[in-house]
Amino acid sequence: MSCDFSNLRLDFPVLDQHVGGHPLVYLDNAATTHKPRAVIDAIARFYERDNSNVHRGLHALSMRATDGYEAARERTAKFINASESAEVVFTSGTTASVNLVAQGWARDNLQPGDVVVCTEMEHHSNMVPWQIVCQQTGATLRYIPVLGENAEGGLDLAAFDELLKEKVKLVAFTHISNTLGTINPAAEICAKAKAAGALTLVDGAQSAGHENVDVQAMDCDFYVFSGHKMAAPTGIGVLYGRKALLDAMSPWQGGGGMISTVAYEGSQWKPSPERFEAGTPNVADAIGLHAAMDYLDSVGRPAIGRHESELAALAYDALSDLPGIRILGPGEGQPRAGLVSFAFEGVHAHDVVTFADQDGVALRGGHHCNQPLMRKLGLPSTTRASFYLYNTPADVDALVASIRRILKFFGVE
Amino acid sequence: MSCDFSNLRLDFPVLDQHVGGHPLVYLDNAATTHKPRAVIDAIARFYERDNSNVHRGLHALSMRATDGYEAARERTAKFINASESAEVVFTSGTTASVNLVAQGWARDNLQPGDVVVCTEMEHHSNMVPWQIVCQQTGATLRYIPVLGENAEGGLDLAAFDELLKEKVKLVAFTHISNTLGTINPAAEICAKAKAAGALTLVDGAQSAGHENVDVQAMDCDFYVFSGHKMAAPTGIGVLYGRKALLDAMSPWQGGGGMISTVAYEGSQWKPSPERFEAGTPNVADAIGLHAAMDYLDSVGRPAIGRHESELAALAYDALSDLPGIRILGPGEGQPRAGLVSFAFEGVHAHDVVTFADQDGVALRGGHHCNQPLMRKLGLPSTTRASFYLYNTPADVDALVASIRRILKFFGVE
Amino acid sequence: MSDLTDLYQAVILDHNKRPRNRGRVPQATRVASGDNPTCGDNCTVYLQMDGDRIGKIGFDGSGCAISQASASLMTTQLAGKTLAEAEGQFAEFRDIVTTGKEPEEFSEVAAFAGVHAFPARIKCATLSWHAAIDALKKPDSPVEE
Amino acid sequence: MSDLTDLYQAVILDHNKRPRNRGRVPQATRVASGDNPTCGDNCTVYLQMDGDRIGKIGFDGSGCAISQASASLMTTQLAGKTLAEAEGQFAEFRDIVTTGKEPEEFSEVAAFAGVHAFPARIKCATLSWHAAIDALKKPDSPVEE
Ligand SMILES: Cc1ncc(COP(=O)(O)O)c(C=O)c1O
Ligand SMILES: Cc1ncc(COP(=O)(O)O)c(C=O)c1O
Repeated sequence: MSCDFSNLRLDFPVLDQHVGGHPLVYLDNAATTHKPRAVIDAIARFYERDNSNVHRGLHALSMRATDGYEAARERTAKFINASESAEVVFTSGTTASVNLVAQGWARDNLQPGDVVVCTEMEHHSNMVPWQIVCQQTGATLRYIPVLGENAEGGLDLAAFDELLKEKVKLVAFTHISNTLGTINPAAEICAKAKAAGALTLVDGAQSAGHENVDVQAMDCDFYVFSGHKMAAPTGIGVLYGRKALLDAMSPWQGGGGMISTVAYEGSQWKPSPERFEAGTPNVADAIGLHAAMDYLDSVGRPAIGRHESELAALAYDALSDLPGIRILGPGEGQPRAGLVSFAFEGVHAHDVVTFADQDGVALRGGHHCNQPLMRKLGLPSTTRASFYLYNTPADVDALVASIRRILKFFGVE
Repeated sequence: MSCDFSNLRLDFPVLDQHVGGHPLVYLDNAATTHKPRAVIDAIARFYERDNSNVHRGLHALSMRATDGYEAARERTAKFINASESAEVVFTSGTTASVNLVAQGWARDNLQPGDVVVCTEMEHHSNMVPWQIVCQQTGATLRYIPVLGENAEGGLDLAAFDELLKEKVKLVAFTHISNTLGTINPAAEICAKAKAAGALTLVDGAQSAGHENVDVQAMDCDFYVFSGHKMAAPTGIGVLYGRKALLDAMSPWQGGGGMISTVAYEGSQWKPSPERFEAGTPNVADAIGLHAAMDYLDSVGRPAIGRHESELAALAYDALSDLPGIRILGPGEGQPRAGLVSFAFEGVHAHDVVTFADQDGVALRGGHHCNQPLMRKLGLPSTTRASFYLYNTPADVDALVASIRRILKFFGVE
Repeated sequence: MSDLTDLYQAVILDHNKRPRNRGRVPQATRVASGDNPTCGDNCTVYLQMDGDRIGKIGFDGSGCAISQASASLMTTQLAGKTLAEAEGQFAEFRDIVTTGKEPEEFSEVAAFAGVHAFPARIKCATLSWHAAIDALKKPDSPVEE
Repeated sequence: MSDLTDLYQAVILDHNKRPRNRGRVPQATRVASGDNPTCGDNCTVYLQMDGDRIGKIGFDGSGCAISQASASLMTTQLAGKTLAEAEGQFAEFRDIVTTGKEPEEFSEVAAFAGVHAFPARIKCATLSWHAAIDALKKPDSPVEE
């Protein structure tokens, strides 16, 4: 391994604290990740040295702020291997990016009879926007089913082939499931969709900061992600889109910065990316995102992904031994991203989370913004442990020890 | 005066630098303001201590992050005297807030024959969203004219009375003009609109951080503003709306956090403010906004407004003496917000800005996101000096000295 | 774990393990549901009235130990009560879970005093009570299966 | 202000004050416009062709001293040129304003070398050249008044 992960914890100031008298063991990374000192400092430095509005200014600070903002765009293009930086639109997050495509592309291009395909394992943020736009346009939303009573079989790609016989205009799916830990075959799904004449949107919220992403190799049309889930600040996200598609789309928001001419009678838009960035952008957090990308790549994303998957496998093995447990997603030895979701007969996830918190272990309990999947699996909720580069095998031990104590308290073990 | 403004500069780290060999004189505050140490630290502190996702978490950090985020909402409600914190929706800025109302309210409620009224002095961000929604719905957009060849007469309220005889559904206008420095009679305009049965949206981008704002006394239906123009971070803004109106509006974005139930077949929404905050919110910058509000109120907003207006009056008087100058907006002795926009025959604004920058004076030159007004006034662009609490009379002297040198260089003076 | 044993008192663990009055009431004439969208908990309360008093009461739904135990205990507290009496008891219960102050007379509901130290869990404790009061306020009408 | 006098050389100030070939060409057969939405500058170039060479050339529009002087100088440079020649001159000009390196043979366009130190102003210097090349690439057709 090129990097000693056991020291990375020191780069993240927030981890240096106690909760409930115990050192913090933060295992809620699929919800949001922590920020290294380098990112926190980059934001502060911007406000201390270069703060200014961008694009429309000719004074020194404004030019520095513009350069910093556009450098962040170029860095992002490189991070996902976009063919040019004009394919990178900054948004406030994954959710905003999906809504932008739903309202800016789908609303103009769908009609009754058309089909949008997403999956049963989508996060609400990549499901509700399609429900809304289908209702607005009369198009139909279909779902690729998940297989297995614990969704261990992943997506039913044979069913997907069937769905593609309809008039599918768009396939929107998650690269990595935040609830199951499933890693979907993104390139294969994109290829099938393309062959059927459909566009593709890949929800990269759980993949962008965890593995090398190459949007050209994946051959998707849109790829969306959030900064805060990859060591960057809250409030910044990305929409990648093919340039020709973006330039043909309607703006989602009107306002300063996105227009080429405005008259009282009507207006004309700039090309992408400006067309989609109305108003003053979130300059400081774009610069924070830049610092996060540099940090992650200094560690190495493939190594990060391997490290997380190793921790998830450790957790999976230890948790499997517990009585009455149901673990969702990929089975033993199957590829799994860095998270494990599980449920016990007789002990509710929220009680687990409250107890674990007293041991200093931060977990998430609930539907993980995937209510329909929970309903299908017959679970009101699960407990989820999700890992990032700063977690260690000792964190897995703390998790398992805490869960054992809880089961004992509730008389299950 | 309750506060010694000459020391406030020390609270803003960015001001402690030289540009072109001169101490920075930052007069581009209408574009964006700088952040005091207290705000920069609040953001860093959040990432160093409490960083977590909000709302759906039961572990210690998540509860702290949720408390911090909701405390920011309550602080904002108090800042503008909203009657409850559920009337405060966090957005990414003024532009997003306006678009949210345009798409969430106007798109559902306008039809052919209906009229939206805005003003000839609107920023593109409070004009283009109405152009778009009027095109979508068949409604008509009308403008309250500005009076005078330098717009010194403000809004033509008699013409407004005439416009109100049509089927006006909404009046959207700026509280303070970012181009002219005009302070519009917001309460009077809201009262007239209300009497005619129209809703009102007040663009508070230039007022929120500069005077006490009381949305109940103003009696508006919506009030929108940006954090970055009032000492707070980029990427955070506010939509205030009356609760009953918000609860009757369609969500603008679908996604996590804004739903009450999701099924594969369709979904139901939470009430406001959650309905309008899909996805992970910009927690850190909301907390930064909170710190900015505390900072501004520790100085006192009425004092800040007076201080800026005094600086603008000083600048107005000194600039008036220069040959061939046209100063836009309120005439001598008239009430004026803290900015002055001006143009010279024979010297273009961009040349002025480039020269002033070499003297360390940061100005803005251009159309200030108000192209149609510029066209009406027959100016391609103006130079704008805009003040904030950390500026001083010495900054005005530096401005005037720099302008004099420029005129000399171009052979005008 | 002193805080936690306060939160998960024996009474609560017991009601969670062996809930009283769980399940729908066959001849129910009033029903109401509540849910907590943040965590996915939900609760339905069924009433069969006896004049203006609750005759039979039952509940259904899923949630954490706090919400399940609270629903179970609620049914034992409200059986036989009028709307006004039920509202009085709910007010007292809400007081206990938000302030932690124990009731003057001994009552099993005192077990919920520990909840106040976990503000995020207060909603869990009051969910079923809200549903019960909602149901009580409705007119009688046959409840569909 | 040494940088600035580099930027605003005498040549530039002179062309800004007394622009050459300002105004539309009465018998123009080709026209093209460009604008810089960021700052609001705009420029329209009119051509009257003489075979494949520019016969008469004029410009219109508004902008800063750099863009006005550049447009004026551009008209003096391109009069009589073919498209290929004009493109060659534009390439050389672009080189000067982006790198600051002076041309080998003396030419008035050398005055624009100072622009490279002000990257935000490069677009101002090239705006009229882009419009001229665009116009040159069009077919002849009567230009409406
Ligand atoms: C009056 C006015 N309205 C709206 C805006 C847009 O604000 P933002 O760019 O923060 O969305 C601005 C500032 O640019 C403004 O001055
Ligand atoms: C797979 C997936 N998609 C979308 C989202 C939404 O991201 P955000 O809340 O940052 O908009 C999340 C995280 O919440 C996620 O895990």
